[in-house]
Amino acid sequence: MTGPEQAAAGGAKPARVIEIAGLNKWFGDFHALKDIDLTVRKGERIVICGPSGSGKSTLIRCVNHLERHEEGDIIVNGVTLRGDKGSVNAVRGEVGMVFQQFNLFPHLTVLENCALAPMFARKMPRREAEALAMTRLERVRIPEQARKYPLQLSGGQQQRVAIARALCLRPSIMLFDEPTSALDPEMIKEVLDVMVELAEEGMTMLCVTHEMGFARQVADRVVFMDQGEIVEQAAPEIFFSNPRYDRTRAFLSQIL
Amino acid sequence: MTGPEQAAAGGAKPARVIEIAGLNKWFGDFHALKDIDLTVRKGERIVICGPSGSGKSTLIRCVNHLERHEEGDIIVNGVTLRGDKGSVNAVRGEVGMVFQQFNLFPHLTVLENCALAPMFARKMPRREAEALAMTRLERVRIPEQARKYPLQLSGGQQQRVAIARALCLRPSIMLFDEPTSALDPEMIKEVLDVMVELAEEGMTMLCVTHEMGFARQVADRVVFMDQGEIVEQAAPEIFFSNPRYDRTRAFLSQIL
Amino acid sequence: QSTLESVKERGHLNCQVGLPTPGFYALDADGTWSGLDVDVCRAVSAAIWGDPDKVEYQSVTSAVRFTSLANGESDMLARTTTWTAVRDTQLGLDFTFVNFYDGQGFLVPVDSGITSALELDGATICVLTGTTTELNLADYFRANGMEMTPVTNENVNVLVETYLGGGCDAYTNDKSGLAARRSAFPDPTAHVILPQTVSKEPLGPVVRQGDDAWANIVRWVGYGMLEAEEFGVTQANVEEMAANPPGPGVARLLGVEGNIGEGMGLPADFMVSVLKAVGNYGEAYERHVGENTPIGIPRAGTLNALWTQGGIMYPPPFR
Amino acid sequence: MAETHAETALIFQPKPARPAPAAASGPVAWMRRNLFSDVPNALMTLLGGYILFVVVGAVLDWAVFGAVWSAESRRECLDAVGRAGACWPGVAEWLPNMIYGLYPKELVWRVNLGFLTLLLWIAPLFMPRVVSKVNIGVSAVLLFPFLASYWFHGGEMGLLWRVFVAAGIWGFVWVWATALSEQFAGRPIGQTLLAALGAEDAADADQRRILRIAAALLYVAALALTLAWRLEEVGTRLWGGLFLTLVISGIGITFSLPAGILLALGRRSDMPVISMLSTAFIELFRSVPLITILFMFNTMMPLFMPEGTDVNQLLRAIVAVCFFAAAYMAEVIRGGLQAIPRGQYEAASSLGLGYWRSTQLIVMPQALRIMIPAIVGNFIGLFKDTTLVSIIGLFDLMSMARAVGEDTKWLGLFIEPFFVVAMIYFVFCFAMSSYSIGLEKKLAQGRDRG
Amino acid sequence: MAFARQDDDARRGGFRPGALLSDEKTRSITFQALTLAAVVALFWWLVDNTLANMAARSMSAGFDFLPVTAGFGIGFTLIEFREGDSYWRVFQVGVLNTLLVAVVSILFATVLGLIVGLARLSGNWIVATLARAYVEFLRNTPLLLQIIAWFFGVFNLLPRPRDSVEFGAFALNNRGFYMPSPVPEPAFDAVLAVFVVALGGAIALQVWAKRRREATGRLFPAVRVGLALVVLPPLAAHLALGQPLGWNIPALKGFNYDGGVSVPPAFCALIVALSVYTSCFIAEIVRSGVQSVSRGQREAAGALNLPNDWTMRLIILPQALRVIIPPLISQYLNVTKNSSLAIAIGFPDLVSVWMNTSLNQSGRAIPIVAMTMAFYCTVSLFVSLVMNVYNRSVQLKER
Ligand SMILES: Nc1ncnc2c1ncn2[C@@H]1O[C@H](COP(=O)(O)OP(=O)(O)OP(=O)(O)O)[C@@H](O)[C@H]1O
Ligand SMILES: Nc1ncnc2c1ncn2[C@@H]1O[C@H](COP(=O)(O)OP(=O)(O)OP(=O)(O)O)[C@@H](O)[C@H]1O
Ligand SMILES: [Mg+2]
Ligand SMILES: [Mg+2]
Repeated sequence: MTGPEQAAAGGAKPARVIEIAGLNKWFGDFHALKDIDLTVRKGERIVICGPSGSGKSTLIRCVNHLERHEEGDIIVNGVTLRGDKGSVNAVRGEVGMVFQQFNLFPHLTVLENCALAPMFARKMPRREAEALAMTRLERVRIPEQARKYPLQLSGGQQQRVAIARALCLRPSIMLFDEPTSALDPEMIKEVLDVMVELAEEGMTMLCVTHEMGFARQVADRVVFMDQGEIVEQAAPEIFFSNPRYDRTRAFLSQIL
Repeated sequence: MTGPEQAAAGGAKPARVIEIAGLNKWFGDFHALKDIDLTVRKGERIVICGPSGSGKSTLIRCVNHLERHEEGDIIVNGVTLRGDKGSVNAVRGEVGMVFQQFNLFPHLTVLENCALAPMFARKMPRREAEALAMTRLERVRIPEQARKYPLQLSGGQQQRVAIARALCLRPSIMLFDEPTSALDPEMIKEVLDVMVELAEEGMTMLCVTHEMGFARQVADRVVFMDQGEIVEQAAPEIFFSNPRYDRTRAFLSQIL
Repeated sequence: QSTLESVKERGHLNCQVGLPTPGFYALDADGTWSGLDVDVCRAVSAAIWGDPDKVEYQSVTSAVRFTSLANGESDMLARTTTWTAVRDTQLGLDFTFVNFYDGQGFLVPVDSGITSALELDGATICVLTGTTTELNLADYFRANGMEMTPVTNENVNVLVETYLGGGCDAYTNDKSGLAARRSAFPDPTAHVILPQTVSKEPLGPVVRQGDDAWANIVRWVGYGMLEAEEFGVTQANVEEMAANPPGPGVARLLGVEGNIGEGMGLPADFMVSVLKAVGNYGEAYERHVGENTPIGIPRAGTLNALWTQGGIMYPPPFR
Repeated sequence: MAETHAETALIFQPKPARPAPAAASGPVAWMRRNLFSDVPNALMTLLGGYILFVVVGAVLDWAVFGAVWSAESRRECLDAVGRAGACWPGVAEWLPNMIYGLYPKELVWRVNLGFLTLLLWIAPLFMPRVVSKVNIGVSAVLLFPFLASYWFHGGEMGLLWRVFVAAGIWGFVWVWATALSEQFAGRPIGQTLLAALGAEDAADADQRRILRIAAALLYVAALALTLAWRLEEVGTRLWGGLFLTLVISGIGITFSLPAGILLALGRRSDMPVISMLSTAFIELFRSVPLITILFMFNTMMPLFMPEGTDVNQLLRAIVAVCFFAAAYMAEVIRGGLQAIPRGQYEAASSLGLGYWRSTQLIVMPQALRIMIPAIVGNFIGLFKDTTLVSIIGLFDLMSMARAVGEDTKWLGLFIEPFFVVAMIYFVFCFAMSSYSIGLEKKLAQGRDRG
Repeated sequence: MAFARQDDDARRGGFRPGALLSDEKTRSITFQALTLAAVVALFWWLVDNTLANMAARSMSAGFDFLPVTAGFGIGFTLIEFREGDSYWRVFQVGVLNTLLVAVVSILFATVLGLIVGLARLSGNWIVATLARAYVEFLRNTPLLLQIIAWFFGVFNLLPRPRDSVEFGAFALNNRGFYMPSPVPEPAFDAVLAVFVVALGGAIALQVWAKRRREATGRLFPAVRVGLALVVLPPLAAHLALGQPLGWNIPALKGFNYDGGVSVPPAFCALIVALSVYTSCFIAEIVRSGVQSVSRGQREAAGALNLPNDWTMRLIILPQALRVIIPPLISQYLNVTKNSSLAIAIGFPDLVSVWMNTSLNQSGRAIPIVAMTMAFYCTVSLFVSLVMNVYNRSVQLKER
């Protein structure tokens, strides 16, 4: 199997920010993740794809402990996730997450949505938190919507707010779980644009997505999963033109 | 403006099955459709595209009177839509419609979904209606699912059932309102395939979609709408390679 | 249409009683009604048809008893209803006769040391709601310049249970009810009925106002039972008496002489049927509330005794 | 899409699933997780256990260990244990009355037969291969009451009543014929019948004619049966106990569904007059307590009717309960209607179905299905609320329990009967609510695939 | 085509404007008119019958009985009531008693329901099971039975006045619950003043703490300090001024306790029964409300590393409340209606003193029933009004 080392760019290798080894996860009796090994280096952009139900979401949700794993190790920025408050908080402070369904807080304004975590998780004064939130909103190009409520925005705008909100914790890693699949086609691009920019600024990203254009454009590595396993991972050029496994080929032929 | 006449294939022109003239529609104070003129000839395949909120859905929903229009004429197969029971029923008998959200009836089996309209709108005996429904289900290639309930099917299968259901009324015109945008990427193709076949069989189709591949492949004419108006309409070769208006170009650049 | 006609047409008498109450309208596990008031219903039925069982008993809460009579649902009301001026004149009702003279009293525990109702100042008192008892209680305390807190309920059992549990210092009700209840206490001797009678409670059957003929029937059936007692006519000897009446009084009463019954639209010998069915008043009394029943209210020397025996039961003459 | 793959593909072999690690199974682990996960939890567990022990213990002491099981009168009970233990013989003696009221003992079989018929009527609903369940259910609601009403009441039958009773008999025969045909022959009764007549290959129209004639013949036979039928009359005054409670709530429930549907549709109607009238009715009956409605109907309905009309007291109570229940049901159903997505209406009309057709075929089935738990909840509420008819003097379960304590023999015995009544209500209501919870779960599953 | 357009214009002019739907519309108007006529006719018929019947039975329907002396006593009143007072006064007493029962039960039921609802969500199996048993048992038996059960099972078994359970100045016996009532002396005003100032200070403290948190991000235990501020200084002042507040302490006198304020056992039983019964329904509402906040919201808060207590306060509660409040209010209405069952244990609520006793004593069925229903309708209309305002204020701002 193509190791992550091969996929990463050459030269002095950047530090490993996520290390997943021997990860196993069950939902009741259902074996959802099977012996997952994955290493992500600083600044790497990884796209995870695979058929529905293959465990993509579960995998990245394990990374910030939204799901508890039963076996194996997850080490994020040197902190081993153990399920105790200390390690979980430490990891969550480093990892921002964007969901498919946005999950904005509908009863708070856009600005409050963004300033919430800095104020209450980071104990930042309100003024500072709001200033920070505004810079992040500018970064996703919707500062003018700051006073509106989420449900007053279009889907694309909502997802950009969600990205801004995640960025407000100043994370070093961003996780995206199908950020564009609840969006109208027109809005996909505006969200992808923001993500591309983020990638270009050097953010470490782990992104579950079906947008193969995006994968080709920014991914350092594409990870293909099926039935709770990583089937193969490779740089996008190789992955798209010359996948090794029949399963991957079948998947690609359907989706492209 | 490129008239519909130019877009239609040459030779003796087939009959006009839909004629829309001077159509205006308001939602309260909001002017949703502005002076729409559109003629569709028998066997024509028309794709309508445009940004969100431009009135595409409203337009095709006017055609089978799901929305009542305030001004202008809609003539379908020679019947003028007036809002009275007679003309509405006559038109709805000629026009099948497929929705973005499928709108299958979850409490009925697939077969019952399809046989419903023939039995109750056409007063067909149950046996005949079910036989008809089976032929339509075969046409969309899921006869084996006839006894299942819609929610037991995948999205793509559901949408194909919806198409079969609409076909059971033996309509001469089919309307599609973004039939693939609620689907997972994997399933889009199976639905488009069915639609392509339908087109090849010579069904008159009016289709709102963002699938430009589909438009290129089957459309006789692409209609581009913005802010409640038809901005331009042209054969796909011309539309995609050489749109006239900057608005169209902007749109195409975003979506392709 | 007169009430008598519609009753005959219907084929049975709609007679209203209260919720089951021992002695006056008791219901047993077999579903039969019995009691002093029930006997009035039976007597009227017997007077009309010669059959005491053509009665449909309507057991109605006291809250709706008068409306239920006034709106024509029942033909008569034979339940312990106190005859008062307001009821007689303002509710569209007519009282016919008194079949039981009662009076309100108090029941207290012996160990409370209370011996007179006048010692009850400041007490908490259990009282049935929706009846004249409630008004009498208020009147009595007002008249004697005393205070009290009423604990009300429309369910006697609830009140009794409250009283037994000490939820009130005294339980007030018509004395007939007090005696009956006390008999069912775990220890009846631990409770005593105070000597005072704080109200007049003439109880008797009621009919709708405006049909005097019907009122007469009910009234004279009742008086007939009293008259029969006075003459010594009983359930056992009525046939014999009718065959050879010992005197003109009995003869008139039993319809052998005169046409009193026909004048009321009844058979001439209606009293024979009545007496065969329920006996005279004294027999009915002893059967349902007399000393040999669990209720155990002695009659001799009380208001309910015949006038000839020191009571005030004084039927107008049958002539 | 047209890219060529350089090498032949490897075959992907998914790893077999492993069972979850057994760290957390077995009773000890379960207790540790659910009862003693930390100190406050352990304390709560102990406290909860203690409460359970004390309450259950006290009830058992009174109702079982300290109780008197045989006695002739309450006096004997009191002499034996005082008031520390229950006195059951009185309740036992009155139990038939608590169930059937004053219904003549020798005719009680008619009540039993009535309820047995109901059970038989709905039994096919539990047969796996029967498909006409909806029709059977509807017939139970619409036809059974006629049959039952005659069974219970008896007496002289008017022509109209005869017609309906015959319909009831007809329905019962149809239900079982359908059930048997579908369960064992696997096809609708019509086809079985045609097969038996050898008319399977006749033209459609002929087949329909044959079926219609068969149905008519059956009806005529049923009607003929009613001619010979005369049961002794049992006036409603004699109805009582659990039987009466079931009759009142049963009728209330049955009536409330269709009436509630109409009111809910009325309230949502585009026609202002209809919607205003429906709203006024619903709001009026929802805002006052049932007991005042009962009072009102009990005392005032005879005044509302023309002089001389005799409205049975039970009927008045039933009308009051029906109005009340319909108003509540209307709101429940309105909730269900609102939950149906607009797309369903649109799909139905784009298929050419009209307002009543789509209401009947598309909207109502779904709305009712979503609201089944709420509807059952409503039923439970109604069933409990019928206790209030005791306050206007109907001899329902509650009043019968009260009558025990007024029996000269058992004077004052009233906690025990109430206890039994509470248990009866609990069993009925709990059964219904468990059923609805089960149904809710099943419905929730139905929403997913598989 | 241009020609066709003109033609169309002309046609449109001819049909102006609602004419297109003429047949649908006229049909609906006819139908409505017919319905209205039928309803009016029905009403007219009913009223006519009623008047005729009442005349025939010489019953009177007027309200002229209201000033007449009612002549019975009422065991528990909020306003002064003597045996000689009028029916109108009885009505007022009944209304106030009903409202009192409703308000007090609502308070208790809400607290209890909240606790039980959260207990049902508890991770402790026995707690969750007990809570479930509590809910299932109580909501599946008729309230009427429960009221009686509470009255006899508990309040009637309490000791007699002479053996009352006394805790300090409070006393509990089977005549009721007795509490001391305060009798302030003049110097007490000073204590009150201190209390008011302290209260102001505490509020200011909350504001200051919030400002500081927003300015610096640091937290301050404002609630605890504020409580101390409210309690301690007034207490000190009270002691310093020589305790200038007397208490009218209930004491056994004659048959009963006298002095202080008291509530009768019927009231206690009614309150407890209503609260407990309603709390089951509230518990279920609370449970489903909390569960209705989508898991995504919790996960988003978790991913943002919000501490649990703040997640509850800032994210879950505000959204759960939106779901909880409407059914909660309708439960409150139910409490008001259910308080009419007070009749079963003789607590003098509106239905008991008005529709039962007064109706029976005066025989005026129609005005009495009408007034009772009018009262309940008023309450319900008022509550729905408040409800609508609330719903509008919490509605999520959407596109
Ligand atoms: N909370 C849960 N309980 C039980 N099973 C779960 C749960 N969450 C996920 N699963 C199961 O685990 C498997 C993997 O789920 P996951 O959501 O990770 O898939 P995915 O690859 O993200 O799919 P999709 O593309 O549909 O989002 C699926 O079979 C799913 O049914
Ligand atoms: N029922 C309605 N009431 C009020 N406004 C409406 C209604 N339906 C649609 N609109 C408005 O009319 C405009 C056109 O809507 P329409 O649904 O036709 O757009 P569309 O082109 O189909 O958009 P999309 O691609 O998002 O489906 C939008 O601005 C929309 O907000
Ligand atoms: Mg996923
Ligand atoms: Mg649309």
